Amino acid sequence: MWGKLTWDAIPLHDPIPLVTGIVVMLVLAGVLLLVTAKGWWPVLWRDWITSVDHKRIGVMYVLLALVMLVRGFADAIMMRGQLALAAGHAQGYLPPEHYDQIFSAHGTIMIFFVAMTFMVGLMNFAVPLQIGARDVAFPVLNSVSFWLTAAGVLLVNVSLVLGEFARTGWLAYPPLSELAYSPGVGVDYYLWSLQIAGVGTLLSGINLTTTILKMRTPGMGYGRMPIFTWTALASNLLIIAAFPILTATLGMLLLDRYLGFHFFTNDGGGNAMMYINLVWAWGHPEVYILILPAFGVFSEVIATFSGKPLFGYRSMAIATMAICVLSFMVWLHHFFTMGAGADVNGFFGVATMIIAVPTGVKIFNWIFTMYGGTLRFETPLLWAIGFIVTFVIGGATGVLMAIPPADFQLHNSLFLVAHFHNVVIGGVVFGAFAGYNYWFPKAFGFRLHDGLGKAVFWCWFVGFWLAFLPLYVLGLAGATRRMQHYPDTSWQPLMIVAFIGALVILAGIVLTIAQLVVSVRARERLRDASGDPWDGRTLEWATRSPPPAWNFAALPQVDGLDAFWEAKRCNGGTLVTAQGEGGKPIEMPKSSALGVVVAFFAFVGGFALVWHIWWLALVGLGGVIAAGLARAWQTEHEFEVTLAEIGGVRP
Amino acid sequence: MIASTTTVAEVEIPLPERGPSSRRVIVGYGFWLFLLSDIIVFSALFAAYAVLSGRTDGGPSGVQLFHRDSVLIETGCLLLSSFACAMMSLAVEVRRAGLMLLGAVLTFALGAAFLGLELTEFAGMIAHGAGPSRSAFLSAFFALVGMHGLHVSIGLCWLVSMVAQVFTLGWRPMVIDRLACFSLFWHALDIVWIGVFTIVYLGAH
Amino acid sequence: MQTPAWQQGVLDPHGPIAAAERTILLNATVIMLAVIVPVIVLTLAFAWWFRAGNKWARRDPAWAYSGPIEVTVWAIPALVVLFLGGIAWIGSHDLDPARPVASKAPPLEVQVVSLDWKWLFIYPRLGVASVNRLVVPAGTPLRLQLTSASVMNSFFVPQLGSQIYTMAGMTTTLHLQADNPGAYAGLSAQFSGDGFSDMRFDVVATTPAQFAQWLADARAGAASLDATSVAALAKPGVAASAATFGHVAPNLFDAILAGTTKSPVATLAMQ
Amino acid sequence: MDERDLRNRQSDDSETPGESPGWRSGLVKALMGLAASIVLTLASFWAAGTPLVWGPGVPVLLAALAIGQMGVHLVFFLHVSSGPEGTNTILALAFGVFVVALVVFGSLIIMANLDAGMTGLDGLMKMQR
Ligand code: HEO
Ligand code: HEM
Ligand SMILES: [Cu+2]
Repeated sequence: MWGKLTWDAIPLHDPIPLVTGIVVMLVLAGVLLLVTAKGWWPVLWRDWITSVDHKRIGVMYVLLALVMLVRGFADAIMMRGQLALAAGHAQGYLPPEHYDQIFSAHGTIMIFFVAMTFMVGLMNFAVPLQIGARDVAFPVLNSVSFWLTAAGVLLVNVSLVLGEFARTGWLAYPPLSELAYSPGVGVDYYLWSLQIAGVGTLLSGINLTTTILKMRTPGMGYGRMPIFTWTALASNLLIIAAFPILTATLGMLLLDRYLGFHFFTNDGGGNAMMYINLVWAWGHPEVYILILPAFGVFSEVIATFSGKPLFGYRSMAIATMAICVLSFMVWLHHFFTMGAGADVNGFFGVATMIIAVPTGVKIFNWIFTMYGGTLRFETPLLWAIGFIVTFVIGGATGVLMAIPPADFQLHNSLFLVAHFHNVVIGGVVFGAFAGYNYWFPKAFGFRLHDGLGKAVFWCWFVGFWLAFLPLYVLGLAGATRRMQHYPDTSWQPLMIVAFIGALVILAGIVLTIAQLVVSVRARERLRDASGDPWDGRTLEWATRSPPPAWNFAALPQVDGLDAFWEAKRCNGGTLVTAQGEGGKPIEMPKSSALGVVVAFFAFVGGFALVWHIWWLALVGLGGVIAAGLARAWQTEHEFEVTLAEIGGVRP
Repeated sequence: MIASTTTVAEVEIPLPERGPSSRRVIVGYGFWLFLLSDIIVFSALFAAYAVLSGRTDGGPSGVQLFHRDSVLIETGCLLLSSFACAMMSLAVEVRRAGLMLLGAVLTFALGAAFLGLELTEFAGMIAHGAGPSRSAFLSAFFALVGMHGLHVSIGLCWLVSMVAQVFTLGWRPMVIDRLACFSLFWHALDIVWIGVFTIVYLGAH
Repeated sequence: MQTPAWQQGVLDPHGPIAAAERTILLNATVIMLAVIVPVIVLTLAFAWWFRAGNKWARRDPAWAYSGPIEVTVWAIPALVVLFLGGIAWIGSHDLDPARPVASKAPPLEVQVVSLDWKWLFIYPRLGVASVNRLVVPAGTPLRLQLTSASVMNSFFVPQLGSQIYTMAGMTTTLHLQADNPGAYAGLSAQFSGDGFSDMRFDVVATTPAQFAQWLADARAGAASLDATSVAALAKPGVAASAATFGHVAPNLFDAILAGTTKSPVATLAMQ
Repeated sequence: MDERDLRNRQSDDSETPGESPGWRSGLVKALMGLAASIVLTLASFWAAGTPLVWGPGVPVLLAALAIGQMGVHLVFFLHVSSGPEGTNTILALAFGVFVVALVVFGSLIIMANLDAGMTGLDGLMKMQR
């Protein structure tokens, strides 16, 4: 009846997951109680859960990412604590079977549910506004995407209290991840949660790409698209091209595990190298899916806070698309040490480095954007400058490892760990925070507290260097990744420094929450009535804050780059209305419960499959199909916003 | 506050600057992107098949297992089904429900025939101990060909639902858009099948 | 007693491969720093100078394009990459793990098997084997053939140079050499399960005389290695201490290679 | 959703129901597509078994026929055209083909290269024979 699920699945004997699980459940229960007590359910259901408004969905993505950042960071600091202790004969406080789950969960959560989710959230929020669209191309699908991501998140977190998570690292290399070596449910949690969330990501990539290519406001040719939109286009194209590879690869591993196939097993002629090859054919583009939108955020932020147009716009767009294409031609650099011949290693090494050229161009163009500008050191700009300083070093260590003979020494070392945190924190997380502080006033009509915002930045900046500079040294000393303990006590001082760095980052995370709470309380003081708090350049700043559901009462006619900026200089900030626009009611998509219902059944199905509860899996599948059919026969998808509601042409 | 509009004659505006596309174009394009992503799923399976096709682990190889004649018939079914589907689309264009139904029935029957043949082939192989867990080659074979078959089955269910929609909801733009997507989907499956019969069946050695 | 972390491992090579790799590492670092440091300085300098409060800064708020600068910013990274790319290409060939170390002495052949979670070293021509300790004569090139009897691992001795994966049913090849007598820490660099952190071994480089002595001692010992003892060794677990086998069944490596593709050793041992 | 206020600035491609200017040409197009693909399919099956084509050339011929037939399907059934509205469609298609080619051929090259560097079980068998 309940498959492999028994009472033993609850970790009664393991205090750490048990206590964590209980605390998480108490917090959840508290939140639910609060919502019930305050009578917020109707509002929550109507305005958020079933909302198909891209801005609200964007906000929910970002919120989800922030919550998961806390979870991922909890894992991180536990690892740092373990490694600060476990030197010489000491074993630390986390036995291998826990430690192995923690780094696997940390990597998986940070990449898929923090970095990815954050970036998708920012793109969802800002892209339609930037291109003067009323919503994304497929608003209901957008809600489905979001809720599927949330279902994946839920599944990962359920593994905390029921069963275990994968102990295989964030990419679950076989044969370790095969049934023969990982017979538990951990890998299955990993696989199903990524499959479910992956479908959501893919749909969202299709949605945003269509939006950008087909729904720009009149006059916005490609040469007039804001650069963030360009990077979003590149990133979403990469999603469309790369995520199917992941889906297929994980699918093959699932077939191996569930139906006895032999894709990657040791026996039966399977070939584990093929998994590694395929997973990186997705994995490398993935890191550019993450970094490109961050580059876009920095481009907007640096231009805005320098009071100048972006330097070298065309170069920037070209460099973005070049990275998009090149990122598909380098994936072998993740397995130089698997035994490929010199020609193949050499080719992929050189191809990898070529990416440094367009990236370098971007860095230089940001620097020249600042040149001659008037820099206002608001929080977002601080993140941007911190990013340049940090990221160039992470990029350079990446180039270093792109030299195959150097990588023969550095592969899988803590040097590698330092490299990717250097780009992923210094690039993606910094970009996420810059975008969060930059667009927050647009989303809510008031700014985030600036002083606390800056404090958050300094904690992350200092904390990052403390936590990861030592890892470069340790990596050169011969320390590998994924060690639960190490014999060499001379490494311990540096490990302790890294732990202190993590504590500083912890302060940053606490301050992030404080910033949010303080800002919400002081919202009247921080209120921005203009809709344009930073003296922005792009269209999102032309509408009011928070924007109405329809974004623009009348779509603007654009006739150049930075149309709003031009309008402010020549026209008092009034955009030219496109022909035939304004003075008409607007059709907007109705809210829909499809997303949350589909995701609920997907979660049920995923959970059932993890535990081999076949009937429940059928319920999940049936639920998804039924929800889809119900939607197919629904005919009233739109409602009309009357002129009175719109209230004039000015948004 | 309201600025007046100044627009040049429509014809002179380059396409990318003409503003949002019509609903139909948007839906079609979105679905086109979905198909591309689906084909990339197949490309990973093709890659796996190409790499693993020699790894028979002492079990049977492709030449021993495949029957070209039945593959030719399967291909014929699929091609004719594609043609029937094109006819159905034409019927939709002129809004003739009866013709559309005829096209749909033919499309369905031919698709089902294809599926039946394929399942017979699978059953035969499994009965002879050549199931997917026999070797990496067979794993890759069943995954690739089975994935295509799964798509065909989904297409068949979708087709039934589309016929039902036409007859209950009528020719709404929403239904017509979906029919257009269905036909794109059905034809795209043919393209995948061309890859399958060329690489898997004809390429077996 | 202990050397600080920044003087160990990769930065303290004891073989030609590791030495060459360190040189490449340092060269590339310096070249890149020559670009990166100015970039950082420029960023901070511009940010500081053009701050809103600076009365002396000359503003040019419309300046958004300059042909010569565009060319320069594409050219600088391109030139650096041209140079580094050359290093990468030549280095991949010269330091290809499959390429023998240039030497007059014939290489010592060792077959390496990663087990859960220990290392087995078989000396096929000498008929001895050892666990978690690889004894080699200093100055003699090594020709390692590697495989795994279970999951993937990566054979890595930082002070000697390149690492390479070990994978079941396949063999990879790696050529290394220790220049001086001494003990060098070796480990697995590819996560392989719960006992991974203890999957460490020592490479002991000896003088020729010491090596001959070690060989004689080993052969004098009673321990012998055959399919049964390998199966026992392959049971998941961490080795208590290094061990030596004076007698090795012929073609054992090939048997392990063939055996893992039939039924993974660890599957049997799992129950 | 359908009557949504998205102004049809682009060439409107929805016909008025009832009229059928495209019917005839549509039928002709589909028939042409069917004929071409039947011919190409038969050619493929023939090529795979014929002694007339030089053995090593057969895979190349098969590949050419398959690519040709995919083209036929794209043009005659999926109606991919080079018209202005088709630009994005073609670009997306090109990107897709690029990725598919990279995944398939990249994997093949990489895996062949890895196998070449290894004495796998197959190599071992060969050596022993
Ligand atoms: C957002 C994430 C992100 C980004 C942007 C990058 C960017 C780069 N990465 Fe990194 N990476 C990322 C995330 C990861 N990388 C990894 C692993 C990894 C490996 C494999 C190492 C190994 O496993 O042994 C290599 C070779 C690289 C190389 C590079 C290069 C060359 C870049 C380039 O794009 C950097 C370009 C930027 C530069 C160079 C700085 C600016 C340029 C200037 C100023 C111009 C002048 C400079 C030069 C010409 C040098 N990466 C892994 C490991 C996964 C795992 O194993 O678990 C992750 C997660
Ligand atoms: C917030 C501060 C962070 C800290 C202190 C931190 C710390 C760590 C530590 C200690 C490890 C294990 C290293 C090892 O194998 O020895 C690790 C692994 C990893 N981290 Fe982080 N991390 C942080 C943020 C992030 C972020 C933001 C991301 C991605 C967006 C990320 C992605 C990863 C990945 C992918 C791994 C590899 C997991 C694996 O080995 O399977 N980390 N991190
Ligand atoms: Cu990469």
